[in-house]
Amino acid sequence: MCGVITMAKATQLTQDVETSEMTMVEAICEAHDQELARDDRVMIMGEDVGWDGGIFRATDGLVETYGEDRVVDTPLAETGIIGTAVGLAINGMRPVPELQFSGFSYQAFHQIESHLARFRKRTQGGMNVPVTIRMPYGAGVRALEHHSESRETYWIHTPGLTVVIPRSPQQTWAYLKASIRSEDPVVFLEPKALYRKFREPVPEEDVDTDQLPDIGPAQVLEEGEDVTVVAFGHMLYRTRQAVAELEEEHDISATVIDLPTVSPLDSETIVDSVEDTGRCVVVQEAHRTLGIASEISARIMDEAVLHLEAPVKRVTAPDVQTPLLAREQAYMPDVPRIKEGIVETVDF
Amino acid sequence: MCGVITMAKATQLTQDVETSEMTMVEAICEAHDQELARDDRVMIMGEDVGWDGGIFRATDGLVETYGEDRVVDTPLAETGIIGTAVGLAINGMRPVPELQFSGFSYQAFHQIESHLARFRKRTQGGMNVPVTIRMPYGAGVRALEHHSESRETYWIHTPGLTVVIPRSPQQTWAYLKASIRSEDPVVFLEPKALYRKFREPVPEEDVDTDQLPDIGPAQVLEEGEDVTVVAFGHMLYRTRQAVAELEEEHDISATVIDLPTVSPLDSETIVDSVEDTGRCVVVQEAHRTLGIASEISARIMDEAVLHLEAPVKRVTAPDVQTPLLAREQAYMPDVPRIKEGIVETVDF
Amino acid sequence: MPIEQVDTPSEIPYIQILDQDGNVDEELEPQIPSSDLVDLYRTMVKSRKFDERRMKLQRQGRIGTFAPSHGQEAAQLGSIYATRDDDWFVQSYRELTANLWRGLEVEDDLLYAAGYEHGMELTGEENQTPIAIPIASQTCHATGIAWASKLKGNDRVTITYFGDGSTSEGDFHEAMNFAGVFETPTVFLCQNNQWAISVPRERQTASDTLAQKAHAYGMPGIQVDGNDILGVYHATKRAVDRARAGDGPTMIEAITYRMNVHTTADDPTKYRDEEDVEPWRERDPIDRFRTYLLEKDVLDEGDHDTIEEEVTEEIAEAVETFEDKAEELGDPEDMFDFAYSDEPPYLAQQREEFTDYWDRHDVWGDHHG
Amino acid sequence: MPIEQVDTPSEIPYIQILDQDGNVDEELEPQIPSSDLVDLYRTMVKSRKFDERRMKLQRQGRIGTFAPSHGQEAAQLGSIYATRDDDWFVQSYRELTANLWRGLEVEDDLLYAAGYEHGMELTGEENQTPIAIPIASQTCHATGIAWASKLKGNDRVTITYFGDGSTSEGDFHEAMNFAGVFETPTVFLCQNNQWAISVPRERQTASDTLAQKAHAYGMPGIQVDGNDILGVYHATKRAVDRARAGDGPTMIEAITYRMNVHTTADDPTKYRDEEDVEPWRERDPIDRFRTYLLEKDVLDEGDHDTIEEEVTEEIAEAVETFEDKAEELGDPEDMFDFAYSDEPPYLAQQREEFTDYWDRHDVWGDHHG
Ligand SMILES: Cc1ncc(C[n+]2csc(CCOP(=O)(O)OP(=O)(O)O)c2C)c(N)n1
Ligand SMILES: Cc1ncc(C[n+]2csc(CCOP(=O)(O)OP(=O)(O)O)c2C)c(N)n1
Ligand SMILES: [Mg+2]
Ligand SMILES: [Mg+2]
Repeated sequence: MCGVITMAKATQLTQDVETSEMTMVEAICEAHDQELARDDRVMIMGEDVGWDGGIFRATDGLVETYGEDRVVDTPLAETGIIGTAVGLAINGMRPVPELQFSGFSYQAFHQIESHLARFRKRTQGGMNVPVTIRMPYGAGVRALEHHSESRETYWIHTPGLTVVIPRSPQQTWAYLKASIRSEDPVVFLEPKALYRKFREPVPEEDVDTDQLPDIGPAQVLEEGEDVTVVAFGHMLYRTRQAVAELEEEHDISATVIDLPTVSPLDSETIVDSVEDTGRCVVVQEAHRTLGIASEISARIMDEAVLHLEAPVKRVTAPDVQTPLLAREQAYMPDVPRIKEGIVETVDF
Repeated sequence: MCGVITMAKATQLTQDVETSEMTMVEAICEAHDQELARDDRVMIMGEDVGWDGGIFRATDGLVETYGEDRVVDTPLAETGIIGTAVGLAINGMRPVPELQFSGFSYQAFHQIESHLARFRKRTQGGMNVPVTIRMPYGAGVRALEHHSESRETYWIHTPGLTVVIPRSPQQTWAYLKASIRSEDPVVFLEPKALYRKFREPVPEEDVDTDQLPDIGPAQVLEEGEDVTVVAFGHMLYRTRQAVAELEEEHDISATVIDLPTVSPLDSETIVDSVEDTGRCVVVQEAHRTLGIASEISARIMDEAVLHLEAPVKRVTAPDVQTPLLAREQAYMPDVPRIKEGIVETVDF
Repeated sequence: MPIEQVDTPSEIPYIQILDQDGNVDEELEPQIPSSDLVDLYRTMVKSRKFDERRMKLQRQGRIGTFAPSHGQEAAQLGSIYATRDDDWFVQSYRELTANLWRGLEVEDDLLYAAGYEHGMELTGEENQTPIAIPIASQTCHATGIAWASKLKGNDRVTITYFGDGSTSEGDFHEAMNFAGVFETPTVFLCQNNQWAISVPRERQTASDTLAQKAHAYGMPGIQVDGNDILGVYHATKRAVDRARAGDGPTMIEAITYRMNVHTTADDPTKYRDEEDVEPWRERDPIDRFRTYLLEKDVLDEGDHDTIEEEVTEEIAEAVETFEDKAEELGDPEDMFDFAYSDEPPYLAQQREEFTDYWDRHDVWGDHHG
Repeated sequence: MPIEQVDTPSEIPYIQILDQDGNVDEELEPQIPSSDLVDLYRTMVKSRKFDERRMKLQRQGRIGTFAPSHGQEAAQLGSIYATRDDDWFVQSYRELTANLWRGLEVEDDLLYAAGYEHGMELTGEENQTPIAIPIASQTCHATGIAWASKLKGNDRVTITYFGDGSTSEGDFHEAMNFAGVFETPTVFLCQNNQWAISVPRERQTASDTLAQKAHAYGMPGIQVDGNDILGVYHATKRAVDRARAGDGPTMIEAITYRMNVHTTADDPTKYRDEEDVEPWRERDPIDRFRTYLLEKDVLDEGDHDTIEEEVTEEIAEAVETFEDKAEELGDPEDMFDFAYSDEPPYLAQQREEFTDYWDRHDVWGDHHG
């Protein structure tokens, strides 16, 4: 325990809570722990989530506390994990499966697309499948092939799914809890480059659902006049650094919008801001073609093109297969690349 | 046999060839037949492609001609189909697997994303996997759940894949042959609503590769002044009807661009046209968020926003799960909806 | 030591109680109350009659594609009858007979087949899942549902249906393996109807039996004559009792035959001879059961006709109800319903855009194709 | 008739030729030329040494994650030695020993581990596939490759490697089933090293043996002591000969142990006791093979040290070559290469955009994190 804070920005909390400084991965573990304690329908399942504590330690120590029925080491089979999670949810549980890396979620793609995302619709609202699938995703930890992709597009383009990508320990804690309590299936993508990047005070106690953020709305983190900069997850972290440097170096004043929920996408907040600033830069780690930045650009085209003083700029990875680790830093947008994108847009 | 034609538009043919009137599905069968005859590395594989002749008859009669080794009824297992096709291709074959409906391609998603799309990259250009996966896709034939989706986005967003969607019997014949001969893996999405919609003269004889279209470039089908309309596959068919009616009813003159290859996307042709017309409508059957229309809109934003006299209009299905057959016609853009989109853009 | 044999399980019992001519094995004959026997018989007849009626409706374009149960009535009914009402029923898409036993309304089946999600409305209270079209995908759900029952400490069993072709899918493998590892109370009921569309059982897998696949997951496998309702009941009851007692899953291979088309979109003359089908007509599960019931004096000669008339009448009424309901469901706006538990603003905006358009155009016919 | 037993295959032979103490079963002892025996031994030692060296390089941050072979040298080498050079080798990610036998250059392994695709350059002429990370996915390729050999009418066999955990994936199931149906000349070599990261074999599946899973696909299954290079050779040779003769696939379960971390990202102290590992030290495949070779006078006492020195030297040189090569590969532009056979215009434009940026910034270090 390290303090008491109010954290309205990241978490929607209005009540003060005991916190301690945690990394993102510790915040995940803490959120798991609280939700397991709160609701005995919640269960964690996946490869190595039990006695190993998860290969990133996101479930560390939980099997010791909650036992093997609630923190389950499964066989090595992603379809089986998601398929049985759907069944568990149908029969009253709230499974929180971990897929070890998002690059291995494709093994379960059909269960996600064909069942998880459709069950509610198929049964006319009668049968919910409240499953939260956690997946570490994105580059930046010097991992192997298939361990560094950013493919949120696949899930965003799948109607019926909610897709959350948190930016910080606090936000992760809050949104993971909100996701687990949501009636909708959630794909929870964790930017593993941030897992241990920094610490924040994270509540050590459970809170009521009304203290947790609504899943959906974008969050305006900073208000500025010259340009609207949109990002989320790992790239938000880099974006804020870029914005800070630009403010200092070039006196650029930016509105910074975070998208903790990339689907459903809250384009209203972005469009409103762009109507004011007339300029927009979207930063994503994914490659360019049909990344979320394309959708944001298209929505601004729909709603606010007449307000634009510069084209919407997409700062993204190139349209190639994610390279192995030697090139991963060159592949991802970095702070200077983000700065160039913003300056270009402001100077347009 | 019904005549001799030159078909530069759809097929790139410069030589005259014997043709007969065929539906799209017959054109597929004809192309299969010719490629099987031409190159004994080519083989067809999939569920019910043999003695049944394919559930849509796209492989009708082929097993009788080429035998069970080259037209293979596989077990009911999409991962197995694509996974073994990758292996067959590695060892010198040119498999043309059929997945029975695109809605069942997700069972093989990981083999497509993790191997088919990456093998060439992974081996530094050394090992190609020339596999052409055919999948009937899209709505309009009163089929069951999972049989009517348009999810080309999944493949377009996967670097390393070529994605072809033909609009007519001629084009299907030409592009299927070109795809089978391509060194790159191709996802060949067949708009099943067009399978038997109309007939066109289709070559009954094989042609040299230089007579087949390049995979990649967009095709300008009509040149007009008021607006650029982009479509492909089934929606192109409806779009041309809409454009014809609008020309007649409102004297609107439209450039019509077909995208037989939705990935890699030839945005240059579109951007060039929009620089002239100042207006663009993109019609797609898929739901809106992160459909190809979003990417086109974003690229126009990048390259030609200053030329726009109206926002780029996306005429699409709504962002919901594809409904069952009673609502499929309401779900897909129809001729009046396309017309409204164009008129709105022209009148902006 | 050099080479020794490892002991692995290999037992696969094959069960038949009513033989092809309707003779019963008295030792194994289950004690089923007469009223249940009549209900079972009526359900089989209704299923067969409704299949015929649906076929006509489909040919007339009044409903879309469906997969008939014809020939598989005993495999479905003997097995579902071995479960309790509060057991979970996890279907694929061919289980009309089992569904009728579980209380499916004929009009709902038609509504669904006509393309209205409304026909598949479920609340979760029915202890059953909706139709699952992606082959074998439902077997994973069945393992999960059974697992949840076990975790919750209740004694409900989950039975799931799938075909011979379904055993080739990875989903089947993973569902069976999870069931074995977590010892879930699941009964895997494979209707081996010899065909997966056009692909015969022999080309689906090189395994001698489908039942023996169970051994790869540490569970027992049973073969049963799937056209023998008593045999299927017996085999399933054994598996259900075992599951309920906490002893884990079982796989049953019910050997039957798809007498009709795969679905109404299929043309079997392309790939199988009428000769292949012929011997199976002799093994008709309804005829066989009737012989038994007549022999047993549970039915008499006239009863069959009465039952047939009654169910035909019920079906006719249901068809009318279906058509009235379908008429009421004209408005396509409901495609926006149930996408999320709370409609996000962007979707609400689209709902407005589309309903506005639909209000101005009559666009949900086929005529704009 | 009532209940009868169906005959299903159940034979699983267990093979061991060199026992834990290095005693050989003379009847089964394969006749391997002495020079080959020495080469095999050298390869095992080199593999072990290189594993140690890689581990240090990884700890120093000079390469990324990798999966050591330590303990599994005999399982890999006995099996790959039973194949011909023109047979196909379809690996997963732990097959260092088999790769060394096939001619892998140590510097290429390091280059790949350091994150340069260049280390995995293959032309297709090597009759092997690159590292496959998605578990069991390569088994489908192996079936396809073998199938192609059969179609082309040549007699090449395909051997594929995977772990105990891999048997749980749908890909394994579908690969095995296709192999059974199409009778492909594939040898499925399962290295049962008892662990899938932290999950022990017993929790991976309820099947008594992994080998018996073969029966679900109509193919033979064999168990072998995976730390006995002669036993593994014998079992694999049997399977390879069978495949080459056109009699179809075989699955082999080589029982071995993962002596080290799963990968360098793993910490086994979290989930297994040193005690679990201890008994396996006695069964070390290299020690056992050395005893045999000494006994047989193929090696004498001093040879081991000489070999160790030689391979250590080779490795040291390769590490230098690797570092020179890595240095040369500074420019990240090559991430644009090989995406398509012809670069589309849009990508060419991006190539320009990115190289322009990279030229102006030194951005491929970690420092911008
Ligand atoms: C994943 C998947 N692939 C393909 C299909 C198309 N399909 C529908 S039914 C069927 C055959 C199923 O055979 P079987 O499992 O034996 O069941 P049966 O229809 O005979 O009852 C196929 C291939 C599908 N529905 N799902
Ligand atoms: C589809 C997929 N899921 C998860 C992983 C992560 N992963 C890598 S190795 C491994 C365990 C593999 O165990 P096993 O098959 O026994 O092989 P071993 O590593 O023991 O050689 C896991 C879960 C992966 N690489 N691919
Ligand atoms: Mg069947
Ligand atoms: Mg292992």
